[in-house]
Amino acid sequence: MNALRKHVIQPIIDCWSLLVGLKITGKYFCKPLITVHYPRQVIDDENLTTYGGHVELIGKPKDPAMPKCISCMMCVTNCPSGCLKVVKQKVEKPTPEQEQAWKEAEERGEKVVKPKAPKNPAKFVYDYTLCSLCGTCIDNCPAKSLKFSNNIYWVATSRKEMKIDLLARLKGQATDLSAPAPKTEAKPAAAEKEA
Amino acid sequence: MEVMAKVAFCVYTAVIIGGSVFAVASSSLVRALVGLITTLVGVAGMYMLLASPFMAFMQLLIYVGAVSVLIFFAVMLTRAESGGDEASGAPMKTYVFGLAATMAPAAILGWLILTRPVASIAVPAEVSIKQLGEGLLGSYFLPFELISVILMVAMAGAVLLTWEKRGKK
Amino acid sequence: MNEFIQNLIPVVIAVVGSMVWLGINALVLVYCERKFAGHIQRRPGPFEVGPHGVLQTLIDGLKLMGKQLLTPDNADGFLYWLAPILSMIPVLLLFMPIPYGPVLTGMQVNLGLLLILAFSSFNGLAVILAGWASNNKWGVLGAARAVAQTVAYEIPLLLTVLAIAFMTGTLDLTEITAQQAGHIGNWFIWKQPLAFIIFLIAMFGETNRAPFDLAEAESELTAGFHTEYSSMGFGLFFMAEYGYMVVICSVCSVLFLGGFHGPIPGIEGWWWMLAKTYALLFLMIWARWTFPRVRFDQLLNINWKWLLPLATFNLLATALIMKL
Amino acid sequence: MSALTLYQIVALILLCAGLFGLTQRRSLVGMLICVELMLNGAGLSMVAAAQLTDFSATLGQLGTLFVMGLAAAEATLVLAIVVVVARRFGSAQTSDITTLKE
Repeated sequence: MNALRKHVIQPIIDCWSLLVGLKITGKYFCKPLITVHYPRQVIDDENLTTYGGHVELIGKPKDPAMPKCISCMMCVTNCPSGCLKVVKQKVEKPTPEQEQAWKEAEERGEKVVKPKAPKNPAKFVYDYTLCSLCGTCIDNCPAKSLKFSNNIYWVATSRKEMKIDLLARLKGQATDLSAPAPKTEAKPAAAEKEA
Repeated sequence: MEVMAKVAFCVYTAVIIGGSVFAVASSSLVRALVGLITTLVGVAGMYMLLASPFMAFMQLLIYVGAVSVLIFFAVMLTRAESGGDEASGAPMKTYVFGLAATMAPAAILGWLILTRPVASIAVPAEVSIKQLGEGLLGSYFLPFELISVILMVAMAGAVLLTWEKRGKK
Repeated sequence: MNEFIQNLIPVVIAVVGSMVWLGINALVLVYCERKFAGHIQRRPGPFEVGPHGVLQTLIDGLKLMGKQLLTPDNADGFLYWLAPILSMIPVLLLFMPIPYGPVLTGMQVNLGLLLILAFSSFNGLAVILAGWASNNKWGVLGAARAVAQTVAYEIPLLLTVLAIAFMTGTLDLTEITAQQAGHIGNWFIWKQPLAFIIFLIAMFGETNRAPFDLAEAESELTAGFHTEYSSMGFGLFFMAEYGYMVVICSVCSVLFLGGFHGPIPGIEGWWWMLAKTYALLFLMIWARWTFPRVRFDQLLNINWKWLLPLATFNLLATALIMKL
Repeated sequence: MSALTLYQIVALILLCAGLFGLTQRRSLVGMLICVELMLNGAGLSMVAAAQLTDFSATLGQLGTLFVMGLAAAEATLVLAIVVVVARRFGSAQTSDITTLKE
């Protein structure tokens, strides 16, 4: 009985699964297309958010031109391909008058508050030619200052352009935000006219 | 029609002779096999010319579809080199003896064919498949069954010869 | 002589016609296949050349012709170039005995079915030669697979055809079509459902189509037997593959689906034949884009353990019923 | 020269080619190919003789069909033997298949 089930009934059930497979592909055949035909159509913004492009910085909510980054170097240490380069800001050299004032204060026995270096990075350079888009930097960022960009139309024509200064980019984005010009909308419209 | 038949006969003869020369003389076994297939196609054409298309199609079906593929299998299984297994020429002795062994029956049979022609008809007889089938199941029933038995035995023998227990090296 | 020429004219017309028919079919089918595959995966498929990409295959063909004919080093040049020709030429002959319409028959051959079976065995041979001659390990592996596969799948195909021949008492495709005249109930698919299914499965094996395309299996053997072929060498194999598909689907629709007879009496014509053939072709394409490729031992197991016994059983049952 | 004679001569050529090849070939598969040539000669001769004389044409065709069946059986067996020989001796050359004399 078991042999019968294994060698006769099971294959027949398996044959049925072939028909199920055909049904599934047939159903998909009838459904509308989901790929977008680029020059004539573009992806709507909602779907763009899921696109993972190169890494970019996130600005502070109050000051979009200033990254949340605290220059902790976690991203640099964790990056497997070594494509990130962060330079911390240095403490400003105190002027002689200030030094004088601190000394006097110390002599008086007061506590001196020396100015610390600002936390945000002086330089944040990202080499896209090396990046494998693994997202480790994003996961490890304690300040949640990194994310994948979602501009699918980004192109570069030389290796030099692939080395992106993320700080400058963030600044540019901030100014774009203040003066909104929907670039992505204009481009396809022009393409449509051409086609 | 007569002329066309003669032309066709000449073409088929050329195909057969070319193919058999290729099959006998080429150093690579796969090429020899292609020569054999050419010959088979030529013989099938001859069958067509003899008004027996059934034989022609069976020739193609059995020889091209099965036998030559089997021979190819044998070539592959024996790991024949594509450069040719028979690249080095045979010694002179073999060549002479072979020629002698070929010429003797050729001379006798040729002499017989040329000097004792059988009374023949010009137009080949037509045999329908129905007649063939009746022949197979009527007067020639025994050989028909024997052929099936032989095929069966050959198949069993082939399986038995190459049988190896699983897991045994 | 005059009479001979008069006899020759229809044959020449049929040969030229089948060449044209083969070319058109290859173009249309490649386009359909790519579109079909695209839509199953919910993408548009070829779209750029011509409206909805209809000219894509034409352009691809031109591109193929413009490419260089390469012969690999140490390949057997003669066999290497013989193989694609050998796979192409029989296809033209195969279209001859198929009745596409009441008048649209290339040549009414008494043994039409046998002719098709005999000449389609050249395809397997061409595949084997191609794989062997290209002096490439993928090619040889593809050839070795093709050897076992073509020998195996021809047997159930022959046995199912034989069952139909038992019922009709003829091997003439025109006669077989005539016996299915009238309404849809006379089609042999109702009398021979098992044979139809076996034929359908063996069809994939015979034409080397996915899920049984083990001879070219691109994920394991790059392209199997035609790895080394460039330009029209590859093009001929491609055309021949689609040619054999069309032939075998036509034969299937003649044997089981009533040929050029419509489902209701009175309407018959080449369009029915065309519709049935293309329905079967679409089934083949559909199956290709649905099922994963089987493993080689599975392929042979399906044939020797299922198709062959079932076909034999079907043949015996047919003989028994015909006698009773 | 009658048509039958011509066919017989072609069949004789096939036979001779096969025979000569059989003596020259030094691999088993090559010999098998030559045997097939000879069998084809025999088949052609039989069909021609049956079709072009007053004798029973059916018998000739059936005989050739039997020869074809035998050829298929023979090819299967030879294939099996060649495989066994190749496995045991490591080659399918006739010169290698010797166990009695060195």
